[in-house]
Amino acid sequence: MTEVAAFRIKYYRCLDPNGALVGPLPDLLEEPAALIDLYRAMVLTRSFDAKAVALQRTGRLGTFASSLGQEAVSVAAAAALAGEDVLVPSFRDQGGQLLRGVSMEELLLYWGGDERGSDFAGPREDFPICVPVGTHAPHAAGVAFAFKLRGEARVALCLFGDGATSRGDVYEAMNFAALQQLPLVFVVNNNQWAISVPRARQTAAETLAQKAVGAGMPGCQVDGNDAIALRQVIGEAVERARSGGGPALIEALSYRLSDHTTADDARRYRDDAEVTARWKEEPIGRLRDYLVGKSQWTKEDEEKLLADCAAKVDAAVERYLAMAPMPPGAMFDHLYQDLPAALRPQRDALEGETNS
Amino acid sequence: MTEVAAFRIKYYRCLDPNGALVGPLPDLLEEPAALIDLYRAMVLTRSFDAKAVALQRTGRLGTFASSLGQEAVSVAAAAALAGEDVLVPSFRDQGGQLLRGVSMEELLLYWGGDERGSDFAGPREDFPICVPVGTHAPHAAGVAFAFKLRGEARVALCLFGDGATSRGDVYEAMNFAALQQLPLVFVVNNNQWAISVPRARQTAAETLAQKAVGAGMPGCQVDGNDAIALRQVIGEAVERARSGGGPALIEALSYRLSDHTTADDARRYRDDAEVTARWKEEPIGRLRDYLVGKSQWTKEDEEKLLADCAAKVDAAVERYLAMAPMPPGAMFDHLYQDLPAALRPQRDALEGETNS
Amino acid sequence: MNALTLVEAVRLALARALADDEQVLVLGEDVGLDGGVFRATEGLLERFGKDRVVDTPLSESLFVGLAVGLGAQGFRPVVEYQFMGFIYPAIDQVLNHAARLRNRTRGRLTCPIVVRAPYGAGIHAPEHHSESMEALFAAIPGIRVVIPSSPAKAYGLLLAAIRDPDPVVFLEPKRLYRVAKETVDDDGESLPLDRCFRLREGDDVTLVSWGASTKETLAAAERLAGDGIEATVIDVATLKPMDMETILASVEQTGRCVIVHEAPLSGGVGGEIAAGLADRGLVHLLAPVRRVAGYDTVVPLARLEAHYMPSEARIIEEVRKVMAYQ
Amino acid sequence: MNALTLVEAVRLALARALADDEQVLVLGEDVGLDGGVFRATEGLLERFGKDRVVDTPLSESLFVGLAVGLGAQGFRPVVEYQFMGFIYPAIDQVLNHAARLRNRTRGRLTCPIVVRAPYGAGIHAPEHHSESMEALFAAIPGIRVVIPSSPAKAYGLLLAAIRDPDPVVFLEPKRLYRVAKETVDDDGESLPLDRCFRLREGDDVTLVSWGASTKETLAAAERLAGDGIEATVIDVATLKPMDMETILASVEQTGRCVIVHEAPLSGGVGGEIAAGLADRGLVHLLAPVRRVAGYDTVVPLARLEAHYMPSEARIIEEVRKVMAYQ
Ligand SMILES: Cc1ncc(C[n+]2csc(CCOP(=O)(O)OP(=O)(O)O)c2C)c(N)n1
Ligand SMILES: Cc1ncc(C[n+]2csc(CCOP(=O)(O)OP(=O)(O)O)c2C)c(N)n1
Ligand SMILES: [Mg+2]
Ligand SMILES: [Mg+2]
Repeated sequence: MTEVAAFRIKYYRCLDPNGALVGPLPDLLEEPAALIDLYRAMVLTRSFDAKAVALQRTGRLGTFASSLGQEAVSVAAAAALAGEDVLVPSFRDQGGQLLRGVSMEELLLYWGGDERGSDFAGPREDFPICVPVGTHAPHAAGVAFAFKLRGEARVALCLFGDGATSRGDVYEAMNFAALQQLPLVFVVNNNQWAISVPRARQTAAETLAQKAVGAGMPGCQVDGNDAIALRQVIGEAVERARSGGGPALIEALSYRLSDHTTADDARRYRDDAEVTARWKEEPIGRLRDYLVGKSQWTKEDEEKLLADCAAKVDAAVERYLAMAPMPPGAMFDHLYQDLPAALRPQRDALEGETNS
Repeated sequence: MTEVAAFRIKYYRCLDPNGALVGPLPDLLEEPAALIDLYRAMVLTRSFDAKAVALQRTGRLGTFASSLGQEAVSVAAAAALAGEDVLVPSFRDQGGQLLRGVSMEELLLYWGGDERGSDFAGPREDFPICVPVGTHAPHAAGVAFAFKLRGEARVALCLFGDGATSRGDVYEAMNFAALQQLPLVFVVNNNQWAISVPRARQTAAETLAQKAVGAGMPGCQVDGNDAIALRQVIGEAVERARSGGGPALIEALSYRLSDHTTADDARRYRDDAEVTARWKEEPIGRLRDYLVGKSQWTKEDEEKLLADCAAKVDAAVERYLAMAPMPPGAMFDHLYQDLPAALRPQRDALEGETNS
Repeated sequence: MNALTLVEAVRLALARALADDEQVLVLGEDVGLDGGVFRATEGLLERFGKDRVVDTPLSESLFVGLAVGLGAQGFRPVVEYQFMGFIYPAIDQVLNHAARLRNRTRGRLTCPIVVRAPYGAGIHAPEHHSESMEALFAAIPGIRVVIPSSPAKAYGLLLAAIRDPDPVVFLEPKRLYRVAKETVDDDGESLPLDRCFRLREGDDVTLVSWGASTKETLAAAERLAGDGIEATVIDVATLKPMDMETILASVEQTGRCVIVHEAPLSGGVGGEIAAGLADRGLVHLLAPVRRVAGYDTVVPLARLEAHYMPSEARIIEEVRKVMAYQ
Repeated sequence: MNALTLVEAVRLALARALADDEQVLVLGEDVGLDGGVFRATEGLLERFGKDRVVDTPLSESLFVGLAVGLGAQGFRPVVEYQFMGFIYPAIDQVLNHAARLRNRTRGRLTCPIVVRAPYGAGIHAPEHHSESMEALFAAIPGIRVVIPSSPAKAYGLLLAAIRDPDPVVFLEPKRLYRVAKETVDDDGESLPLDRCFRLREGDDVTLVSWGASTKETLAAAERLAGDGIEATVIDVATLKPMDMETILASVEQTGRCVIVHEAPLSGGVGGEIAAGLADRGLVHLLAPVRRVAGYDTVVPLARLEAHYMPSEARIIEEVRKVMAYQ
């Protein structure tokens, strides 16, 4: 009996739940502006989420998935990317999408039931929101494969949840990415729940990071409420991938403070007490405590930021609500590059009907 | 940065390629009869394979997948099972199937294109051969789940190849098995090739055993040319599973000495020299060397065994060749329990046509 | 006797089947404590325990294969896919295994499983939550495909599906889950899996539909009756194998047929019905067989979905066209 | 000019596309050194290198999704599934992503991919190697489904599929891979993806088929001609979107139609064609539209498969029935 392979899963954290620094200090701390950018992006995300939920409650938006409490994961992931990189998000990554330049109006259009919401004016190559869980992991592998084949120093980053790690296609994408040493970073936002299924009943694996072991790539855990650690660890993985070092899987340990979506009532399956306890770990207060402690952030800064965010969100909502739906015939517009002759009578019938 | 989990992959071997014992001696050695049974089963398998290939070459059998060089894996796996356990085989597990009581005639019927070949008279609950790679892993999980739900001390054993470990459904089945702590043992016959794709281009994972880490179950490697080690390690996993210890993944390191199937010509993609070298490790000669060395096997035993095997195989071939095809209408016989009225005209038309 | 919604009737049938037969299991994402995202399994975990009502990981390629193994061992698993949009990874196991196991083992192993999923548009759901792809299953030999159109039918057909010895894909019109109540007697009586239902009788034209579209079809029929056009409305209900005889018998009387389904026109199950008419019904046809269906497009997101689904107005228009033939 | 088999024509088209456009990639199991199990990619690795001709792991759920990512980045991946029996895990990505990407991003991201697979029975292959399930794809809006019936059509249609800006499922009749040679000029000319081919002209009856079944259909037509029955034979070739006009035009002349396909009858693409005739062709029909198809069974293993496939004799019998109507 000999040992032929051994694997270790490490866990990273920089800020404890009180915003105090722990462990070795990451390079990132030398860039206070970067930290403040992270902070601003998280706060904007939370404002946006709150407004979106309110819009849904009042019948002005469809089902919406808030990222409450998980803002750090998506924001830090996006912050680790260069503009020419490609983000392949899940359905709970408005934080990262906003940072990448997707507009709030676009996000609202999408969740409001309008395809134009995925025609991002900003990051033209980013993938749209992916609803069928995990099915975007193969896309991310394809994008990263394109970068590799063209010899471009670009990286794809794919975000998904703890539930997605049980999907076979996610495994297949990770396995292929490792095999081809693709410039691709997988970040799993382990918010502890997949609708009503808790992390412990998703897999017997001690960590989700070790899914990487089966796929043949490095994997690690990060405190998902610690924007600094996330930004640091994801950033290192992104730059390693960019320079040919291959893919990695990063498990961010966060918590879903909200219902799964506006269509969900989490009290059916989880204790409020659990949620209350987790509020103490949430990422925004934590980073603020750190910044305030370092005198990099003041009460006035905070007030101004909140006012700014509210104004931005409100303006976006106004534009969204003012936007008329597309004409019904638009459902034929981008079905194919050129609508095949066989389909024209259908479009004509629809247009005839809706014009009359 | 802390370490939160660590995993080790071990490798087991009892017999070296010359049939000499290495390492700690397994309990199994105390049962010479069991070793001789393993030996006989492997030799029978090889005789059967050789005949099946010959039948195919002369147009009397369809495409066939020989298990040449991998007899130990399938045979040892089946030998580790009790009669009431369930084998869920791949398409290269005639060795194990024969040991379980599937008849050679049934196997020939199957590969000769006759559904009756999967109506095993012997192991009635065993699954039939599975051609779509890896798609039987979920079935094995279902069977094992049934055992668990009924509180039965039975085990399911699922065999597949190195290529199958890249399938998402295999991963999903392993993940579920670990989550539910099912009485299920997965044995991967890593014969180093998936048609033309070598092991190294199937996954970047250092071992296939570590696929277990991602799924949350124990995994280890065994010398797949060492029937003793295989029987021992698989047997331990089976008994652990039987007593509620949950599933395991065992990677058997073997080598495909034949073409992929009779439809394949391996010289298109691999060197004969590699194959020649691997012949030195094959499992039958190795176990024979051991048994002969221990005076548990003689030249006369060998001659008698070969003659026996040839006689059995020939008799089965004769019965197979004498068996008339089913009438065409048989394609409707077991489509549903009772043929729905809507389909009766089709069956009648077929029967009318073929009777006329 | 009880006035129930369709989703409540589904739940009642599941409870009944679980109570009657200990081989019945319910599996799927969030079917336990949460009771399913539509509450179709609400209370079942509490009543039958976690060995009978099993929350699964998020592994859609697995479930049907798992059910195949359970089914071969004598269980009768009822697997829920949360939405039809997530069922496609199951097609491999449905087609390659569930549909074939009995046949390929000559009856040695069987596959008494049910695969449930809500389908269809009209509830302002997110992307990928609104498709009607029953045609994918109706093309697979060896299975049954069933779609109920009312609470009582949901109850009786689901019981039948669970008791059936072969695999059944059971698709539920989620748009109808809560729109109306109907008296459903929990008498354990199943409905036949090989017969259409005649929802309305009329001599002038035969309207054929199933699932959610029966609603607009019936409404159209009522409206047309106001103009003196009396329609027979047939709910196909069991799309595979299909009871073409009932449809043919009706068209033999009326000579006219309009088929209504929410799935895209091309490749939809309506084509199979029209083909049956073009063959065995041809001599009776007085007018072209028309189909009112979803367009051959991606189902648009919520803002436009109402324009996608066959409307009462479109049905009426087609019926009028068909009536114009002499 | 060159006399090639169908599989050689596929290879020629792939080589041409790889040479003409550096965005074209070939991916799949064993497509490299082995040249594919049917040798459709033989020599391509040597000629174009391992960045253009990529052996994949055994991950059928992955390939189309991978192609979606590559396609969004401007590549034109051509993915091979080794047999149609192993393509079903791809339906999720075809339907949920490939078919929708352009639409859902309003043209921002596109999906110029081709998914190839050999299909059909008749080569005495193992279990799961003989199905004809084109109907599964023909039901999906937003894609094209193409099936060639000869070497020259394989060449021209595959080139067209690769150049097409949208996803194409390209199914190859493996029974015809090597049965006959045809002159194929490597001129880089593609064939239209929206038109049927008329393989034979005749005034008495229209026979509609595609893929492998065109062989028996043409043979039946020749035999019938001996008895004075002249058939037009139409090769549908592009099953989605389908050129119904050519079929209608022919049936307008002949008044009679028999559809021939190897796929199971119920839910097969023949239903869609017959439905088109029951609607827009009704006034011209002189006889019922008959379908000669595979049975609604699992394709039997090799010993009985010949009884499953539509035979020349069955086609002739149906044509005679159809001709008997006045
Ligand atoms: C393939 C698929 N199955 C089921 C669903 C329904 N569903 C939406 S989100 C979700 C849970 C996802 O959990 P996780 O991956 O942890 O992401 P989270 O919602 O926690 O962000 C489920 C089951 C879906 N969208 N896609
Ligand atoms: C899902 C699926 N894809 C492709 C094939 C074609 N095929 C048959 S065997 C094989 C390779 C299997 O390799 P491995 O799992 O290592 O088993 P081995 O043949 O080496 O025993 C392939 C690709 C198949 N049968 N099933
Ligand atoms: Mg989660
Ligand atoms: Mg192998």
